[in-house]
Amino acid sequence: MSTDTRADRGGSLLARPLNWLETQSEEVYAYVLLAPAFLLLALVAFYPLIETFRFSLLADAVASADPFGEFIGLDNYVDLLTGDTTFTQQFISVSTTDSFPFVGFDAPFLQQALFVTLAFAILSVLFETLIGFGQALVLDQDFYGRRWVRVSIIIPWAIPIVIQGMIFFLLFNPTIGFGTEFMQWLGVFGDNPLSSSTDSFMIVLVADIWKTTAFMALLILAGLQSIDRGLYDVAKVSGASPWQRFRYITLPLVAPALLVAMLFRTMDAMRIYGLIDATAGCETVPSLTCLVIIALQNSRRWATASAVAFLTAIVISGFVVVYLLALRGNDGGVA
Amino acid sequence: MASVNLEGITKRYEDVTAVDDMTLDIEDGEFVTFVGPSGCGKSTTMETIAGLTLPTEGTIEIGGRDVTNLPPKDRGISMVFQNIALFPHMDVYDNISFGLRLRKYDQEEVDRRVEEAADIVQLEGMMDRMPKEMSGGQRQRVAIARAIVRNPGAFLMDEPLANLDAELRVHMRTQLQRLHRELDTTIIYVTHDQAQAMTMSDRIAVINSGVLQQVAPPLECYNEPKNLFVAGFIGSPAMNFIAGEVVDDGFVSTYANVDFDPATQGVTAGQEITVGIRPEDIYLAENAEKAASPTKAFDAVVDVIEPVGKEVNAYLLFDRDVEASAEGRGEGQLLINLAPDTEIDEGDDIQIVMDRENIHLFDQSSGEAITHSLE
Amino acid sequence: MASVNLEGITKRYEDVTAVDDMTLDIEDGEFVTFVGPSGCGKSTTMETIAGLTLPTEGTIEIGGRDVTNLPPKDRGISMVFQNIALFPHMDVYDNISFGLRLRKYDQEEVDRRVEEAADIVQLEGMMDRMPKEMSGGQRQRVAIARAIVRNPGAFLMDEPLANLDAELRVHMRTQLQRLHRELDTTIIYVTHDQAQAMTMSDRIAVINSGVLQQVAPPLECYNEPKNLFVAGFIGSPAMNFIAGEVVDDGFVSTYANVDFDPATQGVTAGQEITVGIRPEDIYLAENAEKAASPTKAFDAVVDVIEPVGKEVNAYLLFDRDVEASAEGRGEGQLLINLAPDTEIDEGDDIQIVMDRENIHLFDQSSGEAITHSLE
Amino acid sequence: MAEQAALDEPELDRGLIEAWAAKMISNPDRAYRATFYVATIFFLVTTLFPFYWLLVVALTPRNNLSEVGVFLPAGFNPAAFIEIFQTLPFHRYVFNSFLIATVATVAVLLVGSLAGYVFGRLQFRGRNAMLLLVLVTSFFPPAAFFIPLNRLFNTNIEVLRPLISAGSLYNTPYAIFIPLSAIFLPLSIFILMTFYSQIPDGLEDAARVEGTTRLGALFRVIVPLSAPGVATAGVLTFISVYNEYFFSSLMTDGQPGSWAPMLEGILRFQGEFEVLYNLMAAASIVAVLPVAILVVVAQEKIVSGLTTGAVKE
Amino acid sequence: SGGGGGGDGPIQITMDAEWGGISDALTQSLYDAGLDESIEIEILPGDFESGARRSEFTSALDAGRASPDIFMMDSGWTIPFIARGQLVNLSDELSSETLDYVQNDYLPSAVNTASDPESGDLFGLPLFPDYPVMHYRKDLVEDAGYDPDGENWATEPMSWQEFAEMAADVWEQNGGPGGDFDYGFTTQGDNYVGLACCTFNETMTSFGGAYFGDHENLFGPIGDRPITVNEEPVHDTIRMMRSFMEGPDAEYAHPDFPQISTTDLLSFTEEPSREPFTSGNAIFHRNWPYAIPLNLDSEEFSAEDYDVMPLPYGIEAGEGEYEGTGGAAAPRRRSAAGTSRSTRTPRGSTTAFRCSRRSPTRRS
Ligand SMILES: Nc1ncnc2c1ncn2[C@@H]1O[C@H](COP(=O)(O)OP(=O)(O)OP(=O)(O)O)[C@@H](O)[C@H]1O
Ligand SMILES: Nc1ncnc2c1ncn2[C@@H]1O[C@H](COP(=O)(O)OP(=O)(O)OP(=O)(O)O)[C@@H](O)[C@H]1O
Ligand SMILES: [Mg+2]
Ligand SMILES: [Mg+2]
Repeated sequence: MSTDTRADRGGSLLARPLNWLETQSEEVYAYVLLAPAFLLLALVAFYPLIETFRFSLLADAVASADPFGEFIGLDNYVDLLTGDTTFTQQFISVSTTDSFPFVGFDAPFLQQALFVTLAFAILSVLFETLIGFGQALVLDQDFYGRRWVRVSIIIPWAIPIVIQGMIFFLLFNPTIGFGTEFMQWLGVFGDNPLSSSTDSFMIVLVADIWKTTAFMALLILAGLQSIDRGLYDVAKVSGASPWQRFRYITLPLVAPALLVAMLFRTMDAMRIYGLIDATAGCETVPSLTCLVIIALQNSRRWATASAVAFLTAIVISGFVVVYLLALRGNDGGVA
Repeated sequence: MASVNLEGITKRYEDVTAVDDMTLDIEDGEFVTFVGPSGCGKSTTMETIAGLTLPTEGTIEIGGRDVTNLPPKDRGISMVFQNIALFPHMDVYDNISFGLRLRKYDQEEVDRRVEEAADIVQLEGMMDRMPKEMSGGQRQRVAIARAIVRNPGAFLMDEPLANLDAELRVHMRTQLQRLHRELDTTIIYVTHDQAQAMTMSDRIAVINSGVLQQVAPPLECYNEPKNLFVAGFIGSPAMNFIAGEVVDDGFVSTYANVDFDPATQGVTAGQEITVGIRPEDIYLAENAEKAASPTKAFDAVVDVIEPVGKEVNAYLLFDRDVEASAEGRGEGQLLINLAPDTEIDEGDDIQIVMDRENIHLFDQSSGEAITHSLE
Repeated sequence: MASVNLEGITKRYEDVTAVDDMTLDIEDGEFVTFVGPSGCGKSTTMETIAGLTLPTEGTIEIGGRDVTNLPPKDRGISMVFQNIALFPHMDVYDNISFGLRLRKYDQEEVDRRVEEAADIVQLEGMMDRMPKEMSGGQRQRVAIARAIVRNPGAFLMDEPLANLDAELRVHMRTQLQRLHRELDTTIIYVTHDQAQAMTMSDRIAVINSGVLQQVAPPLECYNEPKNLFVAGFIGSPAMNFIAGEVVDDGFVSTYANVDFDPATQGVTAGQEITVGIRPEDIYLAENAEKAASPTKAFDAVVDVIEPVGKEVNAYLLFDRDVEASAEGRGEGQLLINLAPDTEIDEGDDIQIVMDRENIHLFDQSSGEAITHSLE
Repeated sequence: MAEQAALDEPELDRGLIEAWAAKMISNPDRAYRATFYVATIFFLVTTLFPFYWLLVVALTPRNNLSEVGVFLPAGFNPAAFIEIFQTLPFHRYVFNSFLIATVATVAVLLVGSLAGYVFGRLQFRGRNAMLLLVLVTSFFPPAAFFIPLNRLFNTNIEVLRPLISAGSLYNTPYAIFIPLSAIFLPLSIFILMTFYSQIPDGLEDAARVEGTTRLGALFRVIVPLSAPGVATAGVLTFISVYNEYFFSSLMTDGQPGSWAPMLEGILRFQGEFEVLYNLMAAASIVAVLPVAILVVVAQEKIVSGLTTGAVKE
Repeated sequence: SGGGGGGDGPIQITMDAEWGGISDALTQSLYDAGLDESIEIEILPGDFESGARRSEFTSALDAGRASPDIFMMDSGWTIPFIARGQLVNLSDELSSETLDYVQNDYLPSAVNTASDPESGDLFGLPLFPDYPVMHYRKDLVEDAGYDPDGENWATEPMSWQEFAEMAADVWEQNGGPGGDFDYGFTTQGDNYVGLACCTFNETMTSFGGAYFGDHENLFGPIGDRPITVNEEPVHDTIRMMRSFMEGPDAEYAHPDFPQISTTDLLSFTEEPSREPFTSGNAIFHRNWPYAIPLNLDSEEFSAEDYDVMPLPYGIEAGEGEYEGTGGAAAPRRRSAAGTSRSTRTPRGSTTAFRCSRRSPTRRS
């Protein structure tokens, strides 16, 4: 009888290594498949990071061809943490009508940046998650013209940060945009929002929410769409109201995607720079990454810049731990 | 607890009519089983009753209330799904207690009921397993427990025991019957297991291609099938059919002629009929006395012998010339049940008699039953 | 086409041993059915053979080749999954032809084979349905077609007929047997349907809690169960058990004493035994002559009567004082089969005899069978 | 008996908001649709307005910018959309970014799929540590990679000479898409990991028994069934790379022929003194078009319940 | 040749982006000026923004990149490059004739910024300077009763005091804050590099203030200079600016100066501040000469209604405590020169001038 003799037809070049792979243990298999990713990361991420860490242990050498001086251990970090490092630009709010809450003008730059970064990250991720979830729920429905609504909601994410910054810069530019008047009419902003730290912070926040909510919406939508529709039938028959279906089925099942989205949004928000640069400027709303850039570009204090980068990473890793704990226990979870 | 009334329910998918003008009244506390070939519309009917799918036409009443447009949660039902559909993110306890927690029962009550349900389905000690760590049968039992843990007006159960072994199945059957008795709940049940259908149901609803064929108590369906379809579908192994024609003093067919008085049976000479006789109503001629009213003996040849434990199925040919069809029983083939100790071999020539009392006649063109006994 | 040899296969999950040191040789072309209670490890064994899960210990050979570490695709098998597992993004045709297309069969050949397979499972004309547009039984048939469309060395089928109606099941059974014969393929089969297990298999492998209990031809398992578990598991309704003790001239128990010569049966006086007798081996005293070698008559009370079409199950109590246990048969309870026309009512006092020829004795402590007949 | 059972099952508990909604509108279905439309319109307005305003700015002649309105441009100058191609080969910049983003997206999805599959579906020692390592990359501001990468990609690597004329990666598309692929890889790995992990094991098993390798099962079954996730990861990566500026501007000299990215082109409209806002706006709108088209195509893949009914369990 | 591997390729010159448009003409003029035509020239447009250009060169040099061979710097950031030894010492490379020409005929302050402060060696060639000027609406000023031509506004700077009072008066006569003009005066007050280098710096200097005391400290040594921003003249400058924006009565404002603008200044860089002027919304406007042609093109006023004058001064030149302070704003020594890493330095200075609209560096 014509029995199955064709299993090993593997003529293609790939077939042989693939077949070899199949016979390996799960562990070997995993490592082999991870190799391309780690190769890429090693070249472009791990190697530079190790270098950067090495740089952060060296002294700045502003005035010599080699930007790095002798080995000084953790001094750069110590100086940063004790506020001994001074930057060419310090956080100043020239508007006298307000001052930034919690951190004064004279606070060390790192402290200011830390405050701005954390406040921004928490607020932006919070709002983006809520709004993004709302958008995703809308996009999850079946309705006429859905594809266009989807595109519309995703559009902000497709606009480059610089342009997004430009839009909001122009909107709040006193002679061009109507944003300031509108906000004043709402009783929120002072005269020159773009030079007031508080107002600028809000502008940056809103601009970021406007843009990156789409990111959350897109990812959450994908999560929603992957849920087995049959489970809703079961829940309905079990007596679940729409809210309960959301609470007990949708939310837990979309949680992995949601957490991934939030995790990366948080990390991204904590590295905010481009948007600030394009609207209010790093001087008005300094973030941790602003510090890195200032040290990197304005004064060629690359060792200090490296140290700030690592401090930023440490702060971010603190947040990430929270997510990892949340992801634990989830399918495909981390820890 | 709740009557269920279907009135002219039709469900059409694009090019398939899954349920066709079904009208069915299920009484409060009744146990009705839907049976029918694969794809005949059983699950679709269930889903319509549950409110998971809206009927294209027709109305549904549960407990006397028109629920056609009510969402499932307000219909007071619970359901075991054919595809099991456990919540993959919840462990067994959470799956079972889902409906209770939705209703904010207090913890103690939830625990008590879950324990009880787990006990019924014999899943004690598995409370914190996740669905994907369980075997097929275990999952199915969780699904059953999830349905019975609540006390709704009606249970809908779509093949709840398909993946369970015989012993568990018998156990579950008993338990479901007990539940049914104790809670006096209406149960609508789908099964492909004839034994289940027979033993559990108050009535059986036989469906074919979306059309209701007969709704009657199990034995009535068995003994007095309304038409050829029901006759062939109910009973396993299935009834034997012989195509024939009514003559003045009985019927004739290529292989078997039986004499009876057409007048008393409501047939007329010349009518094309199909004769139906169940395997257990055919006896070896030597045991003719076991038949209540044996016919004359016919010759037959033993084609295949199939022992099934407590009995033996023998496939007979009326004639050595009949070609044994590879599948099912063709014209001129018969299946009979024999005691396991009967001394008989494949190829033997034997003589058989039928029990006139259990010979069914069907009109060949309409398929409708004419009589269920020639006595 | 290929023998399958399991050698000391053990599969442990974190805290469950799903398969425990299983050694089993399946011959080329043999049809072996795995039976056992839900969760006993049938599917796990199948998955191990298929290479979907690696055994914790042990080796597997297929066609004489050690395949323990070979991926599924190189094992020359095909499988019907208990959970069906159709590719939801492919229509029926694509699902069925998936394996063929992977192997780059030419289009014509693919078409021909798919058509043939669809024909066997009676799914003609459904080729472009998506899985979610089909009924449970239809999906299962697609899964079967997907497996049989290839001609592998061995088929693994995990409850392939669970969702099919009786008629289709018989049809599929015949088809599978035909395939088995024609292709001479090894088939490993899981079913909870005793009739399937009995009629189709060359041998039945009875598994309990991951441990192989008995591997033998169906009738041997039925007639000579190796231990209490097999005796109780094979046969539906199940065997009746009576706990007793061997005395000098037979055994005694609370309700029934039978005399025999312990010496000829390899038991000794004082040994604790369990007596097993199948329902069909108990007769009403008035029919005692039907028994090959009737015992003396015992008194009993009819507790429940359950008609199941061609026969009637009667639950008896040895004694009016015995409390009928709600589930299963407790001590002092018996189930017997009666002809449907037997005139008997619940509550009747009756007399029964057992057929000594079919009385099984088991050692109570080890559960091992001692004898299968007292003659 | 019957009554008691009825008591057994209390009224479904209604939340506060729900009770309110139920009271407010007797027909919940209509209320639901109404909320839905209100939400949709609200989201549409809020997301589209700034974009619309960008169009208003683009259409406003350069010197009228201060008179630009909320809804209407001050003047009407569609010529800006032509001017952007005359002033610069802006299409070339867009092409550069489009090509680089496409290649990077394909690379990321491919490499990310392998890694996502491993992390999502396999158990092996060191999984968590390696996953963390992937994540660590994202802790750092992109600037942290810059100095070493700048040195690396400007190094003359003799081996590369036959391939790349200059011998270094500077001013080649590789210098852009290699680091960008790596930088956006972790996100994709995580996204794909979550989606791949949710595909029922049974389907992979079935594919493997049918004769695929595990990788075959990945690409024939798992990936198609994770289409929403894959499409999303693809869209996110594409947009990120397409719009990236930091690396891409530093790895080229800004010439369109040197693979300078789209944003570089847009920024060319910005002098130190004179900023041609209208041209920048017009250019951005043009630059968004390819992405919009991509999203239209990709969203077709974001469909619901792909795996519904796949397995009975 | 100098750069890593620049041997066979063309000489690459990075200017700012505006030069990109005239690269062909520029190349041709270099050949016309005697450059060997076998030497290929490629003009690369650098970033528009000075800071971005600086970091681009910093990282290019750090990575040892082959290009560019010549690039354009801003006077504000020549010194670090010189100090790091990353530039070619032109004093060693150029002929003495050329050196003499540069050192004698070029504006001395411009040459200074292109030389090593310690050795005096030349590392770059000055290209062009930039002066801030006060753009104003002559028609309105005249309508208000002033006589710019008669008072020689075009050449004689006035003091900030005089200017402010005059501006306030003109503004007032046109309706003041709520009237036809939103601003009497616009300048750049945003928190950006232009404020530090120029707008604020020039005003502060004209009041006698300084960042680091005397002029010689401007180029270092970093970290070792007197910090002098916390002194009276600097305070005065800031308080004056506050008065301009919020009026003399505002907190910390200088009581002697009137309000001539609004706090919008705080968000203005060059373009946003010019915009209201060009569109007829401001009367006075501080900006670079680049704004002149733009203003001349304005549809809101005709060319003869518009003029420019030097920036006002705080105190008389030389009265300040520090060297180089006081008086009207000095030219911003912008774009000090292409600094060559190649020995073959083209003499493109005048050609560049002819092709672009900037004023030449040479004393005229
Ligand atoms: N992933 C897992 N983790 C832990 N336990 C498991 C897992 N998979 C299966 N088991 C357990 O292993 C045992 C054997 O499971 P298996 O699926 O082989 O049973 P089965 O004989 O096929 O049962 P059924 O007839 O119910 O399908 C069961 O007790 C089950 O709970
Ligand atoms: N979504 C759908 N689109 C099109 N046809 C469908 C759809 N769902 C079900 N059908 C068809 O409707 C018919 C009835 O299906 P149903 O599931 O009710 O059958 P069933 O009686 O439950 O069968 P089974 O015993 O196999 O589960 C079948 O022919 C099926 O193919
Ligand atoms: Mg069904
Ligand atoms: Mg199983």
